[in-house]
Amino acid sequence: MTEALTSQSAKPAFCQRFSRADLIFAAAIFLLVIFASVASEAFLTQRNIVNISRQIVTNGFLSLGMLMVIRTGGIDLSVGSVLAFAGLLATGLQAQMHFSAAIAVALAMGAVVGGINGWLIARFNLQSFIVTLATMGSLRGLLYVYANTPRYPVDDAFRALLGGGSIGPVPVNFILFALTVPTVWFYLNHTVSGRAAFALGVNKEAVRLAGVNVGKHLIFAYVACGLLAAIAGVLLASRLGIAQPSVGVGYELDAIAAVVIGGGLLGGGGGTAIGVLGGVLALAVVDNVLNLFNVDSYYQQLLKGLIILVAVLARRKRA
Amino acid sequence: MTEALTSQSAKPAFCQRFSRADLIFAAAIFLLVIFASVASEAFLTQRNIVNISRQIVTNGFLSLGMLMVIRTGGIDLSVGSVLAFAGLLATGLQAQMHFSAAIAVALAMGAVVGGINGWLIARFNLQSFIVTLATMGSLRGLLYVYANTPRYPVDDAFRALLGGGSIGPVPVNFILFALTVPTVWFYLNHTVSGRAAFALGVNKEAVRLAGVNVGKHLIFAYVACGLLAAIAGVLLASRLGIAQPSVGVGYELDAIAAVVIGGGLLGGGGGTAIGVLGGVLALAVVDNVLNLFNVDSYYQQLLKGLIILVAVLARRKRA
Amino acid sequence: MPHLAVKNIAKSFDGNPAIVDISFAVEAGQVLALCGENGAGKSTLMKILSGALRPDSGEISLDDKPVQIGGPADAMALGIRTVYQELSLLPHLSVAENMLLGRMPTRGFGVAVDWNTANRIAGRVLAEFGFPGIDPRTLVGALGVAQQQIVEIAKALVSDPKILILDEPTAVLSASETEKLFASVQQLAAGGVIVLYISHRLEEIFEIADQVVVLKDGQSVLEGRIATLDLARVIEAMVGRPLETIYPQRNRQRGKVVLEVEKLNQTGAFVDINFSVHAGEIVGMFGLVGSGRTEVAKAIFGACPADDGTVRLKGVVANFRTPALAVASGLAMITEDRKGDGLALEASVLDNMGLASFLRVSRFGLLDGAKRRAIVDEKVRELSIRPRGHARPVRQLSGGNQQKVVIAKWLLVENTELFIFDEPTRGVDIATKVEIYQMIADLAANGVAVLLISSEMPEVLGLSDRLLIMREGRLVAELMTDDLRPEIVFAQAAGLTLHESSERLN
Amino acid sequence: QDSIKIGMVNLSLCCAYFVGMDAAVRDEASAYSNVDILSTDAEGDVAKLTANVEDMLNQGVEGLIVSGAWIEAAPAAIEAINAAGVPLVMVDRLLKGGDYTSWVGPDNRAIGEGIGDYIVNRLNGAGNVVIIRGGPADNTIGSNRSEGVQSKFAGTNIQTLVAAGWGEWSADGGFQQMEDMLAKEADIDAVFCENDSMCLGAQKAIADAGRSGDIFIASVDGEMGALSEIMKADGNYGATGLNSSDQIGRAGFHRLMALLAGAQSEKDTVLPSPIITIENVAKFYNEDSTF
Ligand SMILES: Nc1ncnc2c1ncn2[C@@H]1O[C@H](COP(=O)(O)OP(=O)(O)OP(=O)(O)O)[C@@H](O)[C@H]1O
Ligand SMILES: Nc1ncnc2c1ncn2[C@@H]1O[C@H](COP(=O)(O)OP(=O)(O)OP(=O)(O)O)[C@@H](O)[C@H]1O
Ligand SMILES: [Mg+2]
Ligand SMILES: [Mg+2]
Repeated sequence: MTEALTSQSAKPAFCQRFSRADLIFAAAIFLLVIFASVASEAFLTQRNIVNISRQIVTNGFLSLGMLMVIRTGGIDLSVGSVLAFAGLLATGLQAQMHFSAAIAVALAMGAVVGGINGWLIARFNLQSFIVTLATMGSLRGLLYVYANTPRYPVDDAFRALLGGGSIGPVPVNFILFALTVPTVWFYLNHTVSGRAAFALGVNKEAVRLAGVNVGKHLIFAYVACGLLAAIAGVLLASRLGIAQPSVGVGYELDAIAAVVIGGGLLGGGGGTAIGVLGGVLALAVVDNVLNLFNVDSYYQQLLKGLIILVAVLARRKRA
Repeated sequence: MTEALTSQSAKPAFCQRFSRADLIFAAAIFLLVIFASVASEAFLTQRNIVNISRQIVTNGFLSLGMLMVIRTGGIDLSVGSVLAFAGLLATGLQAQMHFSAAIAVALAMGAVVGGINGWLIARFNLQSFIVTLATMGSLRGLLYVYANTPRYPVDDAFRALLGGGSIGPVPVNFILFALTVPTVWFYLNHTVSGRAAFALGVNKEAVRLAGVNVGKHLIFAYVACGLLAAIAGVLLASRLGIAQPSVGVGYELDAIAAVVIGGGLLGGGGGTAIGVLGGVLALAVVDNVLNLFNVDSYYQQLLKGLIILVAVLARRKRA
Repeated sequence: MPHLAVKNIAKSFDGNPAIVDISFAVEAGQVLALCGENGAGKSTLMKILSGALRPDSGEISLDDKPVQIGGPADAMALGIRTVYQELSLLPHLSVAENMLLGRMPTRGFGVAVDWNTANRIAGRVLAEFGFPGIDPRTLVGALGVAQQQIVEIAKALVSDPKILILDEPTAVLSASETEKLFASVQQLAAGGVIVLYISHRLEEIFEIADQVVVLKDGQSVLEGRIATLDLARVIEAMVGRPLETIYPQRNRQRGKVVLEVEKLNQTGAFVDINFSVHAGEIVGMFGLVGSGRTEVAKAIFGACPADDGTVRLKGVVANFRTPALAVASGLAMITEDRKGDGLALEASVLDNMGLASFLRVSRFGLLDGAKRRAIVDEKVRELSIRPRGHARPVRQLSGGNQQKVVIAKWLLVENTELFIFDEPTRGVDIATKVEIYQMIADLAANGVAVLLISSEMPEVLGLSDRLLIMREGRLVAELMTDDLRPEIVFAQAAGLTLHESSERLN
Repeated sequence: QDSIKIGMVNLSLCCAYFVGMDAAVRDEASAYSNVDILSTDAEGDVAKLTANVEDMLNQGVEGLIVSGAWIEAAPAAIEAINAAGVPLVMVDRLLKGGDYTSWVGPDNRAIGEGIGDYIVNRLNGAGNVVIIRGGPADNTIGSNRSEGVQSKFAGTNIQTLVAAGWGEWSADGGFQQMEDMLAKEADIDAVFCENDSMCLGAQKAIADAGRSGDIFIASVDGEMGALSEIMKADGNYGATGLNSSDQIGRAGFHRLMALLAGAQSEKDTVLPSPIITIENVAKFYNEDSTF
């Protein structure tokens, strides 16, 4: 359990002691970057770096939420639907209310959906995979009932502020993500709830016997995951200046991939915020590089699969 | 652990003693059927029943394979890609060879992909979710490289025999499925490999220390899953009279849903062939009924999600 | 002054009664010992007191006030602390975090965990308990089971308990740790704490208990002050008949050498191990827990192969890389950690018992289900595994009965040449121990070579022909067991001179 | 009075374009009191589409309208319809693999050529044009459009730069592809997307890169978002080739009704696809259109 062990020093710190796997992994990303910047002069340009930073945001937020759920030993397949619905609400409702209010509604929706997932899983002791699979489907249907055609933001400030805006060269939405990483890290490693959630991911019964309210912490993880997915949805919609009901299908898989590549263990027992950051970064850079090198899109799919494999092989746990 | 108990009856027999959950579940399907046949005269017509039987086949084969993998505590996301590739090979190769040979190639491909999945998971002790996620992507890319436009069967016998053909009123492909269920059931309950695979799904180390060759049985499960997915792909192509590279996306989720609804436990420890049959049947009947009542498609999605939830709630394990 | 009374408690699991009707009362500062056969209902009763289970009927009163214990949290609030029979630690968390789970010290509006305080508290408790060696920052997963058990106990001592429940705490401990445990138990009792103590090592009970309750089939069949009872009485109450001899008579004929181990090394576990075991011989292996016996056994068995050195089986080199190979050439190993690598808890008794003996009941990979069930049922009877039947998941069996399943799994394997027992009677009741000893003796009598690893001195002395003693990963002595004094053995194991060790023993 | 059941078979209702077509059919039908529309959504899956057709025939529909969206053929479905002997009108997409009664739809290559002309004129025959492709799924619609466009570049000094990845027909796909193109290519003068959604995304990427001034956009479909952008006097959304799912849907429905009434009709009907620019956009802009 290399990950499980090292992802977990007794006194977690933002830069925890890293495992061999983590180092290999970091090195691999580093090499990729070096290689890319040598091979394509377009890569290390400010423009491209800004692009990558912006492209990270969506999967970044989803992955952080996914991490919180995966650390409880669960999984959340409904994030893609939440993201789409949140985008529709945040843009669609602008006709009726100020966009900040619309955003609030969207985020609330995300939290509620997460709450429902968590409650069903905790209260009835159901398998998260199937519960969130169900909510993923239902919510997708529901959001189409709400809006089966795109919605466009009415208020220009909405785009200017979140999606388009940037402080200096740094995009606002990336800054928001950059701030969320340490927040999640702090929750996971330094709060009672975060630790309890991590503990119950491996042995729920043991945590219950310690007199801990398992349900509370479990549900919180799903609420946070839903909320983060909703944020991702709002930011995406404002970045694109359009909210499409069909968006977000399959995003959950990218998020899970990012978490696992970053050292997360499905079924609980591992995964760190910083690892997820690495996973998200790796996936985004790979996408970007493949595009910059004009790799045919079919081969892109093929390669991406292989790269994921190599990544998990590099950080595999010794049997 | 209701499921674990019944998946495990003292004397495994094709009709094992059922748990309360199984009975509730069976009753629910039965009621649905009664209700449907009363509410829509179209439902109990021979034609409709033939349709349903045909509509079951694809998810049926996929779910049986998925069951074998899930019982080892794993999951296989690559079945959709295997299905698509198998269809393309079985139809595309007919130009060069007799269709039976083409089918053989397709099935071999399925087995090989399964073998690779299993080998990676067993040999390097990787998480099945991420490994099969990677092969799912790579294979999808690969099959597009092989054929990015649809392939049509050359040999009419191919369709007449498998897809179109029927013995009496019963479609051939359904008969094939109907024969596969007891075969899988027999493997799971009455072979060394089947029992060993089940045990290692619960505690791999214990099985290893009992002197069992864990890798062998683990890999076998994935090979079988790949093979069954390939069979599903061939049958689907011959039924549709076309093999499309885009087919099968998301099928893995339907298969997993069927297994879980049928009492399977992700992470190992439960699931029976007959339960899967029930799960597949339930999903197909629901689809069919919703169509017969021409429920608006978005509401269909919404309802299907809720129905999955109700199904798992009905057979939940007491905490 | 707390006073615990339990009246007419009953509990059954889907129809099968585990506890029929139990009542007892304990005064402050008393140590109450619960004895009983495997499956008698001891753990269930304790789980009811700790809130892990709810009784079907009956009432619990503390200080003459009836209390409702709806869940673990309620029990905690009442000052009830429990050490469960099965380890309930989280391997991926640090020792400190495990000990303080649920009551982590915090700062910053009770949000942020105060790691320093946490580690300090844990360190203090461990030190007071007599184990300053265990660093509160290490991950529990990196500890051996023995140290894990220490942590498990220390966990219960963190916030000083009013009632302390110990369910077979010494099963994985050796003499020295047990002493320390008893010391703190007596100290707590002196401080007015009620201690409920479960153990199958009856000598322990007579050492620290004030009061005894003997359970049989979920009912209390004997109650009384320890002073008024003797071992025979308790055993008879438990088993229903007197036990004449504990250790079987052995007709020893030493056959050809079966196992030869030469210069076996494994970094971090053991160095330069040399010994041999002959057919028909029982070789005991004693040592303090953590001395590396399990690692040696696992290396021979191919579970975690040694770095260098040779193992010979009947003269042929046999450095197995996998257990499969070992089993194929006639080895069997009853592993020490039944939950971790001995059993598939969710799987049925049938699946677990039949796991090693597929060859007997299959042809071309096809199982003969009837035969498989037949041989399993036979062993269930032989070992009086309760409840009868092979369908239920092993998880639902009592600890001792689970241990019997592990043993049965290997007894079902045919023509085995070398049997390795690693702590075979852990958590097994006295009557069954006798049966198991008999079986081990029979195996030897039938020309099987037996390597018996045990932390129970009387066991190794009573059964083995030769005794190997390990200390800190080395074989420090090889003794013949005829008229061997425990002091000598212990001295060797602990690396003390005879004089001081005999002090520490009494 | 007996009602007439008509089946509207959609491969997918994922996106505004197809939703619009489905809505148009229902809308036209609503004028006839005894016409029931049964509409299905196969969520992009041919197998499910076939099952849906089977279920509909089973309910005794008297005619079927099939919107095959991005798939090439559905032999089993079409054969089932033929076997049942009910008239089949295909809209937008002409599916291979079986006989059909009539088809109403656009000529995607022609639309492409129209856009191609527009781009050539606006660039005076010289410059670099980025092309963003939709997706792999049997993408002949898209490739027809792109080929149409590129056919007009022959013999000019216009270079085409095809984005490596797929735009997935969606705004976010278009956005990312455009971002990477902007990073990769120094001088870009125009962008063509195989549908509007992708260009709506690409447009934002261009804006974020501060290049709105020197890159203009052209695409195909004519959805609301695109039209309102084209309307902007200072906008850089140049043109879109109208491919009105609304028209197609209505025409398809009436074709089927006529056939049911026994009328004889031409087998294939290509709908005109004007190029919409700021000059004529007012004519096509319609506040309350679903698409
Ligand atoms: N979760 C459960 N489900 C069903 N039966 C159970 C469960 N837990 C315990 N039992 C049954 O209750 C009875 C008492 O079990 P318990 O664990 O109390 O025995 P015990 O006295 O602790 O035995 P041991 O000395 O082996 O620990 C046993 O027959 C056991 O099979
Ligand atoms: N540092 C460790 N890390 C991981 N596992 C360990 C460690 N120490 C011991 N174990 C395992 O825990 C189990 C029990 O350990 P224990 O404390 O009994 O030491 P041991 O090796 O069993 O020594 P002995 O057999 O002499 O008691 C064994 O399976 C052993 O391999
Ligand atoms: Mg017990
Ligand atoms: Mg040991």
